[in-house]
Amino acid sequence: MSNAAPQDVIKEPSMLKQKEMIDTNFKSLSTANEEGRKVCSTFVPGNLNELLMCFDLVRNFPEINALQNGMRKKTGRLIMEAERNGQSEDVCTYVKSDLGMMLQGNIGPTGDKLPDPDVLLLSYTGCFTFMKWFELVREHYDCETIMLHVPYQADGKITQNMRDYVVKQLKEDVIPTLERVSGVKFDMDRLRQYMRESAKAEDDLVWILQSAKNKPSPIDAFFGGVYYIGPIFTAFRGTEAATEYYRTLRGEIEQRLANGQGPVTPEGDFGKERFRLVVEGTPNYTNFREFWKMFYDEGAVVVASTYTKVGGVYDFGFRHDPDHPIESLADYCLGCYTNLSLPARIRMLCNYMEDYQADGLVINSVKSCNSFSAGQLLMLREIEKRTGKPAAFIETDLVDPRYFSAANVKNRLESYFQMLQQKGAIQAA
Amino acid sequence: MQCFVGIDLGSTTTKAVVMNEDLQVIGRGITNSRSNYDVAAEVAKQEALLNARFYLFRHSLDGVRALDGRLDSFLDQLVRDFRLEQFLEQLADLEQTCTANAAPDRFGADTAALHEALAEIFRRLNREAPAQFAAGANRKSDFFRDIAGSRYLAVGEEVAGECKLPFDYVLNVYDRSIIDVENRISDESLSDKLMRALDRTFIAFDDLSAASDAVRAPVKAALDMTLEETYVIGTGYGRARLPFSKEHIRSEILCHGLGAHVMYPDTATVLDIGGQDTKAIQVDPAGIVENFQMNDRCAAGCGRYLGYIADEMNLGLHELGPLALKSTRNVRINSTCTVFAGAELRDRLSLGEAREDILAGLHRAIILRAMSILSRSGGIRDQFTFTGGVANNGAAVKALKQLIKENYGDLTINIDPDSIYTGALGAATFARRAIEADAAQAGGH
Amino acid sequence: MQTTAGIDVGSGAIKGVLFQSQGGEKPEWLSKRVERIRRRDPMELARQCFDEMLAEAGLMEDDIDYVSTTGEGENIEFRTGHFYSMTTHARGAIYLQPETRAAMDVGALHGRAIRVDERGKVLTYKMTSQCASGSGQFLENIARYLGVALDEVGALSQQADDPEAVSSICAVLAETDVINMVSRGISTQNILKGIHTSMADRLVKLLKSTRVDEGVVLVTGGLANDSGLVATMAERMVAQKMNLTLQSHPDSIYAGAIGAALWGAFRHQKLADLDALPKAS
Amino acid sequence: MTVQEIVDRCQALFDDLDFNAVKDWKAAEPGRKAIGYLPIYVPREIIHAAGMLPVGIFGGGDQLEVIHGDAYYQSYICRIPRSTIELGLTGRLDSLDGMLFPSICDVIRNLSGMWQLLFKDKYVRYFDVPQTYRDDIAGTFYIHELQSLRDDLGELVGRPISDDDLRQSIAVYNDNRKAIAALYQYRAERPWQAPTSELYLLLRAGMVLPVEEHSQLLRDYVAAAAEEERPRRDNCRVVVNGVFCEQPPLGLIKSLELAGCYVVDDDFLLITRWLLDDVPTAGDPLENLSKAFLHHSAATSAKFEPDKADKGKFLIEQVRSSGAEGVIFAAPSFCDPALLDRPMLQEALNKVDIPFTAFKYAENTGQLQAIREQAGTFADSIKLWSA
Ligand SMILES: Nc1ncnc2c1ncn2[C@@H]1O[C@H](COP(=O)(O)OP(=O)(O)O)[C@@H](O)[C@H]1O
Ligand SMILES: Nc1ncnc2c1ncn2[C@@H]1O[C@H](COP(=O)(O)OP(=O)(O)O)[C@@H](O)[C@H]1O
Ligand code: SF4
Ligand code: SF4
Ligand code: SF4
Repeated sequence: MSNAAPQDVIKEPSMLKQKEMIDTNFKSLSTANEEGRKVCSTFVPGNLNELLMCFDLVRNFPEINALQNGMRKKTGRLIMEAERNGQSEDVCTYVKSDLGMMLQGNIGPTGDKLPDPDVLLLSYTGCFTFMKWFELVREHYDCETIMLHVPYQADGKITQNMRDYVVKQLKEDVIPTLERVSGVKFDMDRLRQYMRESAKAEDDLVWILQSAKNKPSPIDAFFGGVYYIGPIFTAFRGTEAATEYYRTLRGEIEQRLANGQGPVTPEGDFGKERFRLVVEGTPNYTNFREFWKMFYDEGAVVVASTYTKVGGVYDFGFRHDPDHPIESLADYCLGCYTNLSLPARIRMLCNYMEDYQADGLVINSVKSCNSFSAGQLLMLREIEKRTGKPAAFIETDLVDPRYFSAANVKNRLESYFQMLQQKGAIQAA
Repeated sequence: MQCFVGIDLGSTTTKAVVMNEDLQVIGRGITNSRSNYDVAAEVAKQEALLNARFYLFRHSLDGVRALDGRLDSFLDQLVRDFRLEQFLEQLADLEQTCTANAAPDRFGADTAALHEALAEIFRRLNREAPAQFAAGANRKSDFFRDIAGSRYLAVGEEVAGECKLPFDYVLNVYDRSIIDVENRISDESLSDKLMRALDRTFIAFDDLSAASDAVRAPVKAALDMTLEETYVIGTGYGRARLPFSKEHIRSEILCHGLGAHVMYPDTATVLDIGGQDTKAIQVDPAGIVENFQMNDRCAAGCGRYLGYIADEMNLGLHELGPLALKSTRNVRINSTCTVFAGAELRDRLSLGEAREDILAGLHRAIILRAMSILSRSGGIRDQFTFTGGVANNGAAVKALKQLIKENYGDLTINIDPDSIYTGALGAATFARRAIEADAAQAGGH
Repeated sequence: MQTTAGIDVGSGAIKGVLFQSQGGEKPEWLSKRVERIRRRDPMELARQCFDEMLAEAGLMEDDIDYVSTTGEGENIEFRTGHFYSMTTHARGAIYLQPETRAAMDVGALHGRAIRVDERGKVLTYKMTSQCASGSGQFLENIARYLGVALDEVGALSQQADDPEAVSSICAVLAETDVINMVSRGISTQNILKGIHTSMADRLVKLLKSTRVDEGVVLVTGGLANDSGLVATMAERMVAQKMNLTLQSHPDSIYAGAIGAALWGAFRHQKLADLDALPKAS
Repeated sequence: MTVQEIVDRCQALFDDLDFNAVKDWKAAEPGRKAIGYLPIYVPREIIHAAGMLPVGIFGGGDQLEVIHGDAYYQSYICRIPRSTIELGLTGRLDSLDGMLFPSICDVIRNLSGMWQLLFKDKYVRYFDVPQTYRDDIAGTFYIHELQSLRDDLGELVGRPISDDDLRQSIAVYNDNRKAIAALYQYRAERPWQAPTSELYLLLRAGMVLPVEEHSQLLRDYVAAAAEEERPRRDNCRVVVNGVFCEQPPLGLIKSLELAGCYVVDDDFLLITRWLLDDVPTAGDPLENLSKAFLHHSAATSAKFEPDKADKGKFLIEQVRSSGAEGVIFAAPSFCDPALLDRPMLQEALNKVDIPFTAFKYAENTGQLQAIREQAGTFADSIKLWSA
């Protein structure tokens, strides 16, 4: 029942390390304005973290603030605040919780004040809403806005024209503007060095996510995955801290594998692995634990997810490349998950279903995100058709608590798991 | 005898099915869902068990020559008389509760007048009751809440007018009382009530009074037979709140799929439109669910919508379909928001459209939504089975058949008059299977 | 001096008033009526309401200079002119409380926040959307389900000690939510307060988006009679540090009709000045 | 032709969800091809230059029963993609040989992929346009995209599209833009003579008729309208903004007028007025199209505004030049671009004291009461309080 004593969450060293990294970053954000360090706000998909570090810019990620606020159950109020100030009920709630936070004094999720940005780097990857988001933020701060337009991979490939366009923007617009804003001269070698670090962490990340191919899987690649991607999708890609974090995490998972253990859940070890699932779509952050519990209570483990690819798709070979730094940044931006065409997304999911020996697919469709959601029902059909495996469709939101109906979600999941079980029983017989 | 019971606690109605060992349905019961889920489940089950008794009566009276070949009409009369007895009992309870609730702290100086008005209202209600349960009578519904409610309001308005008492008072007293009344389970035994009903029946069939003993004995015997509730399974919207352990609960999707399969073994696609949800289910040849889709978090276009419309038009639910079937013109209706249904209706009426045409448009709108959900679940395959309360509605069925033909061609469409019990039937089947599985396991070891 | 009638055809009730005024200034009441529609024909009811008012004031139809309708009354054939609801509620609110800077009209199906200036001019407004969650109709259904008379709702809600939030945004699903609450033994007081809270949140949000920032907010429409809702809205406004005073008025339900009658007089005066009077009826 | 005859013709084209006009055009000459496009902007000049008929697909309106389309979309996504899919799945778009999905928002973007999957034998292209505006960066990219569309279409018709073909098509569209500008001018001056419901139907006719014929029809209308004296109402004058993608039902457009508002400028079917000036016919045609796009095109929510100070400028200029008294923001429900842009535009209007009102609609909105009420209140307040 809901009033059961909260359980002590078991913390592994990697978790503690990550928590420390996040806290430090929020702290450094909170003092940036006073200490005269320049701040850049930017988005996760297609972020240019290594490049920003070259200009000593402190990186602030509005999406991360929104999701952290969501996990701390603060977004309901923030969203209402934005709506009271004229935002529509219909639009992306990431935007609204960010605007709501700004309206309420820009106090970040950890309670630390967030700084006023000196520059908005609008890398417009995989979503049109980003564009409006920073236009709205710009209304509040009189600061420079850099638009990096990343074309869409409509035909499932990166053409030379697209790459040239992005590279040119980087060289002739983004870098010169950042030099001007930060007062720091661009140094290509510094960039190369950061990118070398990135590639190391990326190798480990891929190993970690692919460990789910084992039976039982030692990780949950969605609910757990959300934590694993934290550092590399944000302010830490390219830092030694990130490299170290992924090394530690990999060690822990190697140990779990050796012990034949399943994933760690907030309530301790996972029980028997009954269903292996692939998840498409984003998490729900306001009821993250509750949602996860609906899975692990039934023995359902997520073995692969697309959400862990929004900040970069690394498992098909792409790495940040110190030998072609600007070009590889362009390819990175162009290659993020939501910049892929629908057919490409479907192919990717079908591969996951097969490679990770999944029993089914769960799509969590969120109201906020048209970039993810528009077309998911066709994806569902196609994937069912191609793999012969049943799929479930759930509707929630990223950070709007009004759109999480526990009873509704549970009803669907319960029916879905009972159905998988019945099917499994028949197949076994 | 061993009985397997399935209970489907829906958002508007609660259904129960009783099955014997041979997977034969021997009883069905239905009641309106209400705030006390246990009561709803209990009442539905009692009703199903009662229905099972009638099934037994039929068997035991089959050979009784004294009935002169009029067994069917005799039993029908008995059912009506029994319903009347039940109704009168609850009406008496309602009167008592209303009178108690018409207290001076709320109604002050008007209390005495209100008491008089109540007495008059119930006098009239009691007087008209037998006619409502006469053969061929047209009742608004079969649930006490609905019958008593609609008649109380009508009679109440008259009486309030005559007594120059605000109608709101009369209404309020009823509103305060009905929850309590419907959440009380009668403590009178079934057989006492049945015996009284039997007396009534013999009055109607006075020429058979000589046969009285020949009839009473087998009825008594059937009444005395124990119906053992061997295994009970609950399902439906409210299943999680049933006082059952986890093994005794099944998802409503699985139950609807299996129920439809049991009724029509060749079913491939099932559509269920209930009070606040619409489900499209694909099942395999063994009755196992392969895929399903439900409406999202908006209850537009579900059964309750029809309820609002019926209320708005001051009609019974079962009168809507027939009226809509009289339509001669197409009216396109796009919004199926349940709450705005009334406004939409008024809007259209004020534009001069005919009631039946609007109604037909509304039914088509509901079915259009269902068609989308079906399409989302993978489309309609042969055979198609339509279940849930709305399957009782002829206009909805007509619209559905038309749309299926337009979009999928000629398919076999199954609609059972008892389709509202599909979920409960599935649950009862699961109950029967659970015992089999237990037995198989026991045997295997 | 004009004698004018205002008739507000709502989705829940018909409201009518008769006034005597000078071009809408210095108005004097002649009569007022409110009639719940309860499935009757609103157009007939409007006529009946008009006739009864005339009888009460001892006037003939010809004595009325201008009959204005508002709400859904565009189709009433005996009207002289029609004004839209927010125009009339704004004017009505200023009549009832001259300090009003925003009217919050809460009726059977819609909520509207209307920012006005001291002359009754609408500055900005915001309405609830197509989805009927949290409307008066919904509250009425719940109250009936709980066996509570409408005029008791307010007092009960104010006795709540542990309000239970309604989670569904859909009015239909919320009804089921409420049944669930009853089944869990939540008290009527706490349920009502929970509903009031979710309604108040929506309404305050509307209000805030009109950017009214000081002065009196007058609740108009049928739910102005619901002291529980008004109190809850006031609480929410305090919680959000809004520098506004929320008030209700015993005649709030007539605000639309009053505004219609006064604008009618204003219009009549203007037309008379222009010598372009249309014939009444 | 009389006004009524012209309007009836347009209404019939509008009501025809089977696109018979396109079928007839194709049947008139064997081998003709037609290409559909969604809102808001594609360079129709290139399609025209290939000898194809460009066909604007603007959803299904309120007369289409959407059954299969709904199966592909959650309730919190706007209506236009689902009715478009419905049109496709029910065979109503079979006369089209290809579809262009312009870069407008994530919904249409993803729809391009869905189309690839659902209609495998058709030419499908997502048409990306730059969101940055430097000729040497964005221009280069855009000219490449134009060129690749030109190559694709050339391949589809089996002959390359020459520069001269393109120049000639640019001229034809320049002429069409002129005719439309004249119509808008006429309406702004005498809105009771050219009601917006009629203007709208005329524009919609341009989505299925050959452009030359359409230009003539527009001119005929203006000429015919000037012949008739129509009753003038005591209405206020407004600009409608936000209707650039999913279309409001015709009843809604009529309701605005009934509720007391004359629309004097708008952003309906923006493609017809996207390029603001004549595109030069001399020189490199693709470069000319690119320059027109980058430097002389309409502002809309689907475009990035590089300079904060320019936000809302375009709209304010529309109000000023049409002599409007206010702005009505009408946006499709769940339309992120329009709804996110709205507060910024409103802020800009506030600064210059232009009154506005706002509401949402869907292409199949049946209940217009609430909309009439909002527009009516807006009109009331302008009328009662105007000096
Ligand atoms: N006799 C009838 N005629 C027409 N419609 C009916 C009838 N009985 C029930 N219904 C419809 O069925 C709905 C209830 O269906 P049901 O399957 O029992 O729903 P649930 O399982 O959600 O309670 C009602 O809302 C009503 O619209
Ligand atoms: N005392 C009261 N307490 C709560 N609600 C009330 C009370 N009196 C009237 N109402 C509500 O007011 C509504 C009617 O308000 P009104 O402004 O007339 O609406 P409309 O103009 O839409 O008809 C009814 O739905 C009713 O629920
Ligand atoms: S729409 Fe999706 S990708 Fe875009 S900002 Fe919102 S959540 Fe992020
Ligand atoms: S109130 Fe109407 S539109 Fe809103 S969620 Fe409920 S049924 Fe749907
Ligand atoms: S209506 Fe808006 S959200 Fe929908 S497709 Fe068009 S631009 Fe995109």
